[in-house]
Amino acid sequence: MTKEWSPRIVAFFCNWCTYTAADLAGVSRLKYAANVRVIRLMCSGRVDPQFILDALRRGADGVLIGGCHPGDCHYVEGNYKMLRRFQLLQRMLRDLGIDARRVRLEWISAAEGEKVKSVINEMTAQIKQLGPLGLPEQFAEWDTEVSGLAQELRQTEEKTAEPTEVAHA
Amino acid sequence: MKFSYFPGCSLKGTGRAYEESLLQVLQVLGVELVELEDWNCCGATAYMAVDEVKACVMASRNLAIAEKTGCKQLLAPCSACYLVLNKTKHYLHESPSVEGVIQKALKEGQLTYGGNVPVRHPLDVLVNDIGIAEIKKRVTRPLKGLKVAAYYGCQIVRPYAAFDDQYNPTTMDRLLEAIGCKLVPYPLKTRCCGGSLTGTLPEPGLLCSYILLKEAIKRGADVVSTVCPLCQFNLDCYRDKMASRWGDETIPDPADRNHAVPVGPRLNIPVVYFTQLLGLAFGLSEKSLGLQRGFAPLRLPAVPTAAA
Amino acid sequence: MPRPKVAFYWCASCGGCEETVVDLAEDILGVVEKVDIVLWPVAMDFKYKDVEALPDKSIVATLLNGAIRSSEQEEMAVLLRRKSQYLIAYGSCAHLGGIPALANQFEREAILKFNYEEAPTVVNEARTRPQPSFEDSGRHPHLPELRQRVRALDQVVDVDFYIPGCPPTPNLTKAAFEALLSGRLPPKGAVLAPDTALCEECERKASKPADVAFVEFKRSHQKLIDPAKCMLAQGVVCMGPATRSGCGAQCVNGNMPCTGCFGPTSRVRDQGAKILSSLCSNVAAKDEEGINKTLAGIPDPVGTFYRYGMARSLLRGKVASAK
Amino acid sequence: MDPRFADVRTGFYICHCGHNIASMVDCPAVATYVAQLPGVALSRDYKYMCSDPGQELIQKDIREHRLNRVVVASCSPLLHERTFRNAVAAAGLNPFFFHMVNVREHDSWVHTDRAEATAKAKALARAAIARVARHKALEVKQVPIHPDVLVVGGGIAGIHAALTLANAGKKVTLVEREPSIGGHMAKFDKTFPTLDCAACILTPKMSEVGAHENITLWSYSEVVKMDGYVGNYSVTIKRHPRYVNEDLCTGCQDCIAHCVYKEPKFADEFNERLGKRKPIYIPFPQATPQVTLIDPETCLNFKRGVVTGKCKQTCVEACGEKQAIDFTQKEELKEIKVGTIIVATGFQTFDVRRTPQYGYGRYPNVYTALEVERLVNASGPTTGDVVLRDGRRPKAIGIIHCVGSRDRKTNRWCSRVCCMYSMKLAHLLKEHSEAEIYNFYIDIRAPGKGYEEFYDKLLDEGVHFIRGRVGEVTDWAFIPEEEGRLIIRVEDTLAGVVRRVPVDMVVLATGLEPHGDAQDVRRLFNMSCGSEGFFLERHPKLAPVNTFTDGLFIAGCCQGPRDIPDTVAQAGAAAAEALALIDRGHIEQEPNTAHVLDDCCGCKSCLPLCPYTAITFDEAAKKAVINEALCKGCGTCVGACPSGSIVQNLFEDDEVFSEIEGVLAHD
Repeated sequence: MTKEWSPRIVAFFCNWCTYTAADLAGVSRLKYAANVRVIRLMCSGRVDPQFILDALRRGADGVLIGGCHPGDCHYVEGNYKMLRRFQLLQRMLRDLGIDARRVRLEWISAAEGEKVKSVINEMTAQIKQLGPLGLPEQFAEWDTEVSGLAQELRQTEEKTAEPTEVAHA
Repeated sequence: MKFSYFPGCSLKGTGRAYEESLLQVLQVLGVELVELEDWNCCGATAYMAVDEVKACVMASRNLAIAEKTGCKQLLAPCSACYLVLNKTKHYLHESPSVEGVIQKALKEGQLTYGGNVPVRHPLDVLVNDIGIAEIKKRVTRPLKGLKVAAYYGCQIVRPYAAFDDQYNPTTMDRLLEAIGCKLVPYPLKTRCCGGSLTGTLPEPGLLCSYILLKEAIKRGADVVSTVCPLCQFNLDCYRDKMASRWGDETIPDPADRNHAVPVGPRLNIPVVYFTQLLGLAFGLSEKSLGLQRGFAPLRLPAVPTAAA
Repeated sequence: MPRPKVAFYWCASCGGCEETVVDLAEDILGVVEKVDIVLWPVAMDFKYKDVEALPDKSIVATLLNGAIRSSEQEEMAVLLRRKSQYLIAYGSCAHLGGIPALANQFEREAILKFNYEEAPTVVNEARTRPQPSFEDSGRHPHLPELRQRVRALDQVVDVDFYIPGCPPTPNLTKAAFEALLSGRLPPKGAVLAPDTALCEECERKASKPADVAFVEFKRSHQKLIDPAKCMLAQGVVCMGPATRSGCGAQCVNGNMPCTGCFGPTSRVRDQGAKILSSLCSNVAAKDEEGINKTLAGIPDPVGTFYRYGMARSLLRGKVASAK
Repeated sequence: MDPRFADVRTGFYICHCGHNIASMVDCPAVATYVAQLPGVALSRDYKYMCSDPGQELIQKDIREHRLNRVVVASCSPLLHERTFRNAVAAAGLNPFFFHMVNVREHDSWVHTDRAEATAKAKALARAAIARVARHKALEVKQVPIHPDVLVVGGGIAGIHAALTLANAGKKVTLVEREPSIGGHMAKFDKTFPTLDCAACILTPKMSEVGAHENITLWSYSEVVKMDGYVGNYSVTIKRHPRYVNEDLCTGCQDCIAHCVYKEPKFADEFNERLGKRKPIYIPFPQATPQVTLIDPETCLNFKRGVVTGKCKQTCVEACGEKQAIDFTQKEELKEIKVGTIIVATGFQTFDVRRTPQYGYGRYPNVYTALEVERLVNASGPTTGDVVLRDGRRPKAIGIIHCVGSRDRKTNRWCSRVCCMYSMKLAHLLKEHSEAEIYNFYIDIRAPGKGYEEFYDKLLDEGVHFIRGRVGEVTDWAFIPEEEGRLIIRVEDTLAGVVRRVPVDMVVLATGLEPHGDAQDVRRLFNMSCGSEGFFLERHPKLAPVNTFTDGLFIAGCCQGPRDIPDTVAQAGAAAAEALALIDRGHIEQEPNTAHVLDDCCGCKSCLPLCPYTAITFDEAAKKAVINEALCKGCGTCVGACPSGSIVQNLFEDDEVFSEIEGVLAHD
């Protein structure tokens, strides 16, 4: 781990607008930061808040959700469902200590390759500024207090261990 | 309504009539102006041509003083001041290097500028803040029958067209219509008046001014209405020179387009500030509006009698 | 044939779970008849060394309730794990962290500081805090240490089964004993309760309309709750749809909304995220302002959605946003 | 070993795509990295995976190495997912045991650091390897296709598409907003570069549409609603009242002759308001359908759209026993079922009021090109005489190119047709008026069959070409000779001088832009628009008439400016695409639908979320049920189910969680 830290951002892009826009950014050879890993879903309405929490606890420094503009959802209103979840999720994440800027919801239409680029670049820069979230490391640090005891006990156990047969009741 | 007021050099000199009429008109409309204390040159023309950044430094000192007064907005009636102050704001916003120089210079004078002073033009304030309807209410002497060529000049629409159309501004037209004037079609609204060329390279400079006057005359205007002290000066003060150069040229007679008439005798068309016309319509005296300062006297059409 | 050995133990808990065992009423006699209780601190006197002296795996089943908050609780959990064939997390606290895990919203230091120094009822000018070890007349007693985090049992030791609830119902407890004694056990890791959500057994289910669109949320004290109508249909936040059934919808029958003590179904990793998703998706407004106006009726999403599940939620509590 | 990967044998392939991927991503390194991941039986890099040998390689490996999962890292799945699924299926593996990783559009093409791009490719590959292990065998469902087609827009594109389909025996409903079909082309005089008479080539096609037994023509009608999905669309069409019964009117036009207005008095829309019409009228002589209509705004029998009965109704008298005139007609809503839809709604010309410097509206002798089309037309308001609005005949005419095209201040795109139609108008104006013609252009764009030759011809005819974007059209005179004329001020960029060119008539060659309501139409049909507002094709090269909605095709200028030959070609292509779908008889539905598990508690949270009402409540079982035929697979209900009891195929929770774990696992 000598490499300099660089943010890891998990993105959930809807198939019809934002994923396509990211394809367009590619076809247009726009250049942007390599920190975002896109997971394709059919609609931003599929984005389960569990996905966002899971990404964060597995080490994402930020999560980006991309959907069609309001009124433009391929599935009529899936993006509104996400917008509503996002409003409360942002508040809840703040209460749980996560900076709101780490989780972002963006409407990017299939034509907005440029916006994919600017959003990703902006978000990467923003998270660089915020620094690593590092939840796996944080959890591991918390758990040193329990693993320590378990290890200690295991050692005493090994010393005194003798096979015991116990009949099943 | 209250504004900081940046008069600039012209309104205290050649453009005195503009200040005289503007202050009175705004007073009638209940707008309070507080003249900026210890203002300095806006940085226009000569400075701008030599060193843009230094010109901006000059302008920004005025902005900084205005910001300090706490008055929300700054009124800059002179087109050149209006442009330079706004240009400085743009540069401050767009170029960190210019901003660096400016802030450093301001610091020397124990000043700072946070970028929070909107610089407004009287036309903008009259039409968008006060409103045509309100102005109509103050008219006591409608200028019925007065045919006007509304001439805006270049600086309030180029390069920034903040409150009007860049190619075809209409704010002054609407104001003058509201006080009863008839606007002649005048597509030269934003054409160059010759600027400071009249002083340095008279031939092309004067030609610019001449075309403006000639076209206004040709279209039957009784008066040219301006917003800019330099335009007013150029159009008003070089009539003799224009007449000696092009006075023999003929133009179609506005009264009968099939006849051609020499332009010379008609070159005495008055050139006034739009605020002077507003003041007249508000019933203010010609003298208090500085109308006597023009070289060509403005003759208003006869006041329509009650019977008419 | 010796009767199978059974142990009950409590960690960070309120004692309610112990009550449930007693709540088995006459059935408890049937249980007591069939088992040999080797440890039950709340009811009988046992010493640590007695447990330590037991051969490993000699206890058939230990029902441990309460979250793991201190080093002592952790040590007991490890010990009982070693001595038991089956370790059963009993009740919400052992299962998910429970109410004590709400403390995971705060740093340990902040909790100690408040409780020993700042709380309005505390007089402690010397700012004395409990010390893990100290000297007293030449002896060196040790006190349990408060851990940084509150943990569910399975975040400390391996757990075989879970009996959910705050507290678990007598029915579930009885069924668990029957399964244990008969040897007909589900696969390891199972939660010994149905895997459908609470609405399944809620009597008000039929009164929920098919097109609920939330315009406002109310907390139970802010509203006179119609005793015949679905809580959500009345705008009262009810965790039922995101919570395992098995309790018989007792709270709803008592005209209070479900607060989620049975935890999520096996198909859900984060109970709070799921109820949030479901409630928010059904908000009527489409503009941010309108949405937030409606959602303002849920002033404390963390406390509402993770009342029992904080320790086992995906984020486990409040985290530090950046180092 | 992780039990999730027991019995999983994944084959991984990373494509070089020539240099497209390999130049920025170290493909062999990715392959080597993936080889050691759990469940991976085999890992390769290969030059072109989508080529036949590439696909055969996968198939051979499936057989020889008993692969039961395949991951290909190459381009966007939107491009080649189907290709590889088919390849996998051909080797006997269920095609949904396949997953695709996008390392081209999302990686090699957008990054500049090879190490970073390679690391990203590894992360994305790892996610796919983790995900594909969770994949399940799925069945593709076949849905029958309704054979009828809806064509929206009756310009040349819609007409051609409708006729192509109708001639192939398909039932077509053609919906046109205006009272007659024909679109812009009907207004043109001649067409470039052949100078065919536009009416002569269009009119027969219009009549054919009117008479075709397979075409139902609904003019003066608009689509207001579209529901359903490919193969089974249900469309609601609003029919405006003409106040003339289409079935009873014979097109004799006696009613027009007998209108109480003896002379035409009202601005005639078809003639760009240069001519006049009566309140009862037919838009133009060849209008299809040949049915008159009444404009309630100007008809004396109406006031504010309400029948007053105050007119003598001489028209009704003239119509006699045909009784075609019906003042009681009301707006009607019709619903039709179709399987495929072709949208050919065309364009609007640039609104010249956005370039006030060119004086349109200020100087009467400034015209738009479309006005000039009518002016030079023998059936136009002046019967082809070039007479100006002030009654004069022009001696010099200036044609300003690129008005509302190639301009940062208005529209940035090239409208493709203006150079050619400007030269056509130059030729026609010269022919009709013998005036001197000046073209002011930025570049002459004449890329088409016979186009450059047409330009040469114009040069030979003595038409003037001045290169420069016109600054202003004005009427102020510099010299007495300019008095009374329009002056075009322009920088001649070839001569390097600023010119003032006095003319008597100015023609503004307006560009093409999306209809003002294109955004509404787009929403109506669930399409996308490019940034300029034209409808977006599925792929600019490989699927130019397809949209992102299956069964919905676009043709003509609604997709972007183009000339008539290209429009007709595109309309034919759209018709062919529709035919291909219809003749297959069914479509295969992506199996990414959702279903409810038995564990559903019946909380009804999901019911209001489905925009397609695919979720219903089973009152007997007290659980939600999803009708998979109606489900379109968005997964919104899945994301919102509070007990995790709805599952979306291909996007199951565990599949997505695996993907999240994969993209974040450390190298």
